[in-house]
Amino acid sequence: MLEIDRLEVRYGGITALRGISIEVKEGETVLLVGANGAGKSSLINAVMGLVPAESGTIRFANADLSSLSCDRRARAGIGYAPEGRRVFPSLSVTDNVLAGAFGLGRARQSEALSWLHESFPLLAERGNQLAGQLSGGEQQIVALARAMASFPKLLLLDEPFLGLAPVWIARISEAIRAMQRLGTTILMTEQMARPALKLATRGYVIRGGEVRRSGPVAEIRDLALADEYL
Amino acid sequence: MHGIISAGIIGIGLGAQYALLALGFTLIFGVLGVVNFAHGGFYVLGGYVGYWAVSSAGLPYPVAVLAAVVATAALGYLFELVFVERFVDEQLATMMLTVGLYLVMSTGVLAGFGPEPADFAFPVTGSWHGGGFFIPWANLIVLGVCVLAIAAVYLVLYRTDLGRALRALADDRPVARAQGIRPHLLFPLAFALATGLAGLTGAVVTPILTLSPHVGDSVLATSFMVVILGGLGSVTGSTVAAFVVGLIEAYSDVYLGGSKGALALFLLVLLILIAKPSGLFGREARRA
Amino acid sequence: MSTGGTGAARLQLEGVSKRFGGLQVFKDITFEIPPGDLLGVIGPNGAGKTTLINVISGNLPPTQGRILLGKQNVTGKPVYAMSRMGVVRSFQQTNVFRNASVRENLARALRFSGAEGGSWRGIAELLEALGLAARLEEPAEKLPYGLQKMLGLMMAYATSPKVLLLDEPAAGLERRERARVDALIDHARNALGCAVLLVEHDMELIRRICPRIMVLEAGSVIAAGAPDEVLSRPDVIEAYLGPGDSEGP
Amino acid sequence: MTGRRRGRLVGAAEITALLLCVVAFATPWLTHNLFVLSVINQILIATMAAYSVHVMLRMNLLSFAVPAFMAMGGFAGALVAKHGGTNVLLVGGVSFLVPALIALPLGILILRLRGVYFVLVTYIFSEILQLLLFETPHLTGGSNGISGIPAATFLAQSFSSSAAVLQIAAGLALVATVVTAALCQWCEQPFAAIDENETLAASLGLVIWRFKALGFVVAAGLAGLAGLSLVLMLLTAHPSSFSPLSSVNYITYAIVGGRASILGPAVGSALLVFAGNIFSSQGEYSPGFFGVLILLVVFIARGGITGAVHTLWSRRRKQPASLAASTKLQDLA
Amino acid sequence: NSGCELKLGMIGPLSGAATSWGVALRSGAEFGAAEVNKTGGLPVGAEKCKVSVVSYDSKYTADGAAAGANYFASQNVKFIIGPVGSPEATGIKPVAQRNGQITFSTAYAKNAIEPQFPLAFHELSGPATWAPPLAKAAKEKFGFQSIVCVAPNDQGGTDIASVDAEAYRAVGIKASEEYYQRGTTNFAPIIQRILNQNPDAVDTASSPPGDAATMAKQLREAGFNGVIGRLGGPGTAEIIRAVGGVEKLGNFYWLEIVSTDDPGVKALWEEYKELMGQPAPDNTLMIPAVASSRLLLKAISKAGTIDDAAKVAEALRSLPVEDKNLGKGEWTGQKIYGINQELSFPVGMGLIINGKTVGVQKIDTVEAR
Ligand SMILES: Nc1ncnc2c1ncn2[C@@H]1O[C@H](COP(=O)(O)OP(=O)(O)OP(=O)(O)O)[C@@H](O)[C@H]1O
Ligand SMILES: Nc1ncnc2c1ncn2[C@@H]1O[C@H](COP(=O)(O)OP(=O)(O)OP(=O)(O)O)[C@@H](O)[C@H]1O
Ligand SMILES: [Mg+2]
Ligand SMILES: [Mg+2]
Repeated sequence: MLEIDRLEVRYGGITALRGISIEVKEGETVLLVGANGAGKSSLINAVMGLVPAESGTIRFANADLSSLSCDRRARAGIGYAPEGRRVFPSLSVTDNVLAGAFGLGRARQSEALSWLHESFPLLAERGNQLAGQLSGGEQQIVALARAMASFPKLLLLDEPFLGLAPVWIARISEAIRAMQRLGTTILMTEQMARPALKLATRGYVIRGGEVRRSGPVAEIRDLALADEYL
Repeated sequence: MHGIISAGIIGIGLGAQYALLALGFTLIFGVLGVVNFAHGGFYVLGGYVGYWAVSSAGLPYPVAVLAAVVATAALGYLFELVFVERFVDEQLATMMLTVGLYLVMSTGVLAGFGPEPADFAFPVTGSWHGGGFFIPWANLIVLGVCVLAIAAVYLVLYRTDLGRALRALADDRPVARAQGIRPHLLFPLAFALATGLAGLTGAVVTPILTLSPHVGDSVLATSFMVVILGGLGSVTGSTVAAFVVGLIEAYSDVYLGGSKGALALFLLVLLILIAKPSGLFGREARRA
Repeated sequence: MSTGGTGAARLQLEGVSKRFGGLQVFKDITFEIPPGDLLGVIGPNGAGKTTLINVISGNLPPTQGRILLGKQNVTGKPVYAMSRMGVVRSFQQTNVFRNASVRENLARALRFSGAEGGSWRGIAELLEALGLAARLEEPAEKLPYGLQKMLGLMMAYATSPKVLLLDEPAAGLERRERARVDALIDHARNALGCAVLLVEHDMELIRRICPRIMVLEAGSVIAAGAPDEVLSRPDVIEAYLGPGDSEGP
Repeated sequence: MTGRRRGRLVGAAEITALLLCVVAFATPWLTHNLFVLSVINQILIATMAAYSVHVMLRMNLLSFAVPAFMAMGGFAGALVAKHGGTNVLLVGGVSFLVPALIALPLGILILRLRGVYFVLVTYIFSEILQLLLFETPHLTGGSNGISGIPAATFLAQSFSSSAAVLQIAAGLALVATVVTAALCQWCEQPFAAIDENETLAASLGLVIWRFKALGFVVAAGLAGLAGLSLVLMLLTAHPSSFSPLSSVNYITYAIVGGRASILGPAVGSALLVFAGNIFSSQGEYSPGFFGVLILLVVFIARGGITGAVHTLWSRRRKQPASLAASTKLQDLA
Repeated sequence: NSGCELKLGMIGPLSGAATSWGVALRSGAEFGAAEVNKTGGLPVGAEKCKVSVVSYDSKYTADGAAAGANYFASQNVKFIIGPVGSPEATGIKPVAQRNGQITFSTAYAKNAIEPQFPLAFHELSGPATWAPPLAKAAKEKFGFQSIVCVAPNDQGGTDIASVDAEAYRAVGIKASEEYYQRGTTNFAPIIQRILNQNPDAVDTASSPPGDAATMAKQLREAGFNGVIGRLGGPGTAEIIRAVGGVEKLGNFYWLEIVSTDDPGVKALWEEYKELMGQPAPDNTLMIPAVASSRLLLKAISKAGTIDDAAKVAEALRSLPVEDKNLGKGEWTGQKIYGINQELSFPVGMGLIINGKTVGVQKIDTVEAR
């Protein structure tokens, strides 16, 4: 579904990704772990098209993404929950979610909305509040719901558990599982490795912009929970 | 008593006119964050296109209004695409661009139509008289257009994907793009919508008042005042503020005279903003 | 290193409530933190923790109740006044001067607070420990998330506070860096004699460093006491920890 | 004041700005061309007014109140010259202080407003002041203004020729440059912090309103000096010289020049005032030419003229810049 | 000898709301210059000078006009037609005096010319000259007892409306003044305020043509049947159009700065078209500009210098006032301004009575001088 080949990303003088290669098969959930500054967000943003690739290729559903702009990629079926929430602060909660389902048509939109309301009752309760007024964790839910609202083929989640209470982590995990059951392919990063590992099928350990280890969750679990990968 | 009611009727008439004026301005300003100094220019251009269509092309007035909307919208679309788009996040730069555009536009109109007021008359004349009061028919028509346009803009902005997408783009462009929203398509469109509204206002209002190349100057100030007083980006807010300003203006002008009335109006607006620093309907979206 | 402790003060809340229009965020909160002490505050998302910090720091006025610093009533004072009296907060989302270098960020913290105790000397050691010393000249926006977070904490620290209000300082930090947060809090308590209020969702961190915690749920305190005791209460598990043991990173 | 970079020399921009005032002062010895003198005089006035905008822009506040403060300074100066004394120092002092003193209480009221709300309030303030001029004929001469103002004097010398008027303007501009540079230098960090993140600055203990008020007061004083020079140039204080919409001009000068450096106002004023004068002899198409010029400059020079030059410059000299940065490490601890 | 070139300057608003006045003035000056050039140039001493017109946009501001004077000084232009408005006149007087330049302003300001500025001339007579006879004539024609004079609240309004009102009072009419903020677009509230005073007549004084037209229209819409007057500016055509025709206008009188129905004046439009190859601008302000250009050129010729403004001014004062199209006039102003430098020709009063155009009558202003 997603093949990243020798991808390099630079910010001015800093090289964030040094020829990284990663593959995500259809229906898989792949977890990226690594220290702060390892380059996880850079990778996700490069797939989304928000930062340009210096070299290397990104293929999605057998098509080369490099010539596609960010919005084209989104419309090709990639959903995205950015690091640090970034909800649309002056839009209401409902409008935030519907913005995620932009251009799907009314029927699909209301379908998505009612599905998300079921998973996250908060969205229904606070539908008319401005998203910028929500608490940090509540915003995180909105950002996730927004990413899921278009029922994307590939879902990019950058630290979805950031700032969530344990009980909410469980709820979000449930929603992610529901996405998995729909056959969604997921690429995620997370510092809270333990709950994330429960969701993932495979994982990559990233360090200094390169892949250190990769394999099924069972194989990298210990590594991810230990300190060595730093 | 009679005087108070008459002044109220006048205030509502002014309010409708201001609301219509402010609408396009809110759209560009509240949604794209661009302070459009050329707003008055599009108003004047709308008036002149309408005038040209009626007097030179011989079109019926409603068609002329339509032509004005189309022409101003097209110009707005082009301008945003060519100039504003590159600077859309820099409020100061876009402001300067629109200042430049305004100067060019008003010179163009002056060169094309000359400095004298144009002979552009509203097709409907006369007033409705009743109970000792009167309302010019033209004002009633403007009120109708105003209500329709506000309803349309409100629906577009708050009930459609397009409106949502525009507001999302204004909040956070990269993330909005990552939802599949196309800024290069939508921003010019929004700009066109807004300038088209200014053109509509011009085509409808200038025949009631006057049409000359410089009637746009004061339009800008009024729209600006109404939009901010209402609270940034709030269509409801700017509509309410338009009628508030219209009524204050009517009463203060009638009871204090034109010059002192203007002073009273400005002082009141100043006081309102000091008491309510984010406008009548402003909502503080971001927090610590 | 400065001796700090001299200006230490106790933070006390008496029946503090906050409401936004129809929404009662929290009600009748009462607690105190003596100098050098640490109170952990946990609670589900939207419980009102950040709002509590906003109210104490002066970002928002309380609807009811009193806030005391030492013997002084500081209720409703503006943010800068609170900060100058030593009540300083960190932000849940990274909040630094993005266009300024790390050095300028810290220099601003030192200068704006006008604190006599604050000096480069006082923070140099900690800068090293937090991994910021090597990147002083970089613009803050180019730092990775973790370091931005550290910088934000460091700026609060650099004002030589008497009361430090930390809003999820460890969120988004990778495991090893969380230990640095521990170090910063220890430093604040021991070197400055700070009273610290810590909001955090990382139960490991809470267990590790908090002598006592308070659980906020739907705007009221449902439990308070030592972490082990509180975190094993069924109502806390129900409201906050959830059924599965998903806690910890 | 720990941690602030001490002992830093005044930058190249500040020196250049001062030099420009000196050159302006010397022009009467270089040329007798009245047009040149007149344009330079106008540029000096515009520069002072644009400084006023610049100071507020440093805090991310766009002020439309410049004409209002210019009017206060101009009328106060005119009244003093007519009824008090014509000494330049006296008249200049009054025209700086009167607007500055009025700005203080006003600032406390309106500086809570941010962004466009501030813009609107300052614009409205300009409108109010204009109307007040009309409504107070006994003090300000109403719509006719005050004419017959005696020429300014200094040490028994009277400045009435165009050359002398220009030199007074240059002297006032020099003072304005020094004041602006000193303020921007002294408040660089607070202003930058307010510009970028007010919430954070406040929570670090910065008394925001104090700096905003300081900036506003100084900006008002600077505008007052500009107003005075305008009045001295025309020997008339006339309401039409301070029309609310003229604030757009001063803002344009400041922004087109570039807001990053104190040279911005001077460069923007020089280019646009000069161009405006040239265009004015082109008849009714002059605003059009002016508009095209603004469009072009904004389109080509991102960040204003000085900003664009700076970008070009630092692109060429990347190496030395980063070297300079690393030498500053030593003032740590 | 083709070496001699004389540049006439024109300063006035060429942008902004008052553009049409500046354009009219410029056209007048250009016509005056063209006339002389057709005869082979202006004889100055032994030479024949080719006359050209250069213009400067003063933007209707004091500093714009001052800058223009300086610009012309640097171009060695000593003779200026204009400026137009009061702020411009205020701004240009001291500067032009300093630069040694003659100006011919049209401003209606109370101090448009002053004894301490001997180089400043006035192109046409001001309100203090024509308001008294016109007020008297209007009272005789329409017999109204009370009037409200409306104008903008700046100098361009107050300096005229207050004089008009005074003139009405002098003939026993109850007159009050109303000032509106310049830039007002909708006059409904002002009209309401005026109607609350229940006057017999309304004088739109020097309000800009567009404003006056809107006011006239809104007055009639509001059911006002009284007389509408306009002692101040041009713009009759706009008013008639806005109201929807002469019939709807009813009773209306206005000042024409020259007696436009005079055959001589009428001929000027034809001459202009013939000489310039295009129709003259639709603004009567051009006529005094033509007259003053002619007179100025004559004075330059008589003084025999194209550099010494003081000498030309001297010649100007001594010349008899006699214009090809306007007929006999005279230098006036001593009584009103304290200096006899106002170029006066008879003015006209236009009349529409009971919805019928009566035409423009010649009014002699001699009493006021
Ligand atoms: N906009 C930027 N400009 C310059 N450098 C950047 C920028 N964004 C990221 N970097 C650098 O790129 C590197 C990788 O950053 P990235 O954000 O991808 O890491 P990450 O693995 O997501 O870290 P975290 O866990 O903290 O989110 C870091 O060294 C960082 O400093
Ligand atoms: N300005 C506001 N207007 C209206 N409601 C608000 C405002 N600010 C916060 N709230 C509401 O108050 C509640 C408490 O928010 P707060 O940010 O304090 O929660 P929190 O405990 O910090 O949560 P989290 O752990 O998710 O950060 C939330 O439901 C939020 O939506
Ligand atoms: Mg990241
Ligand atoms: Mg929070």
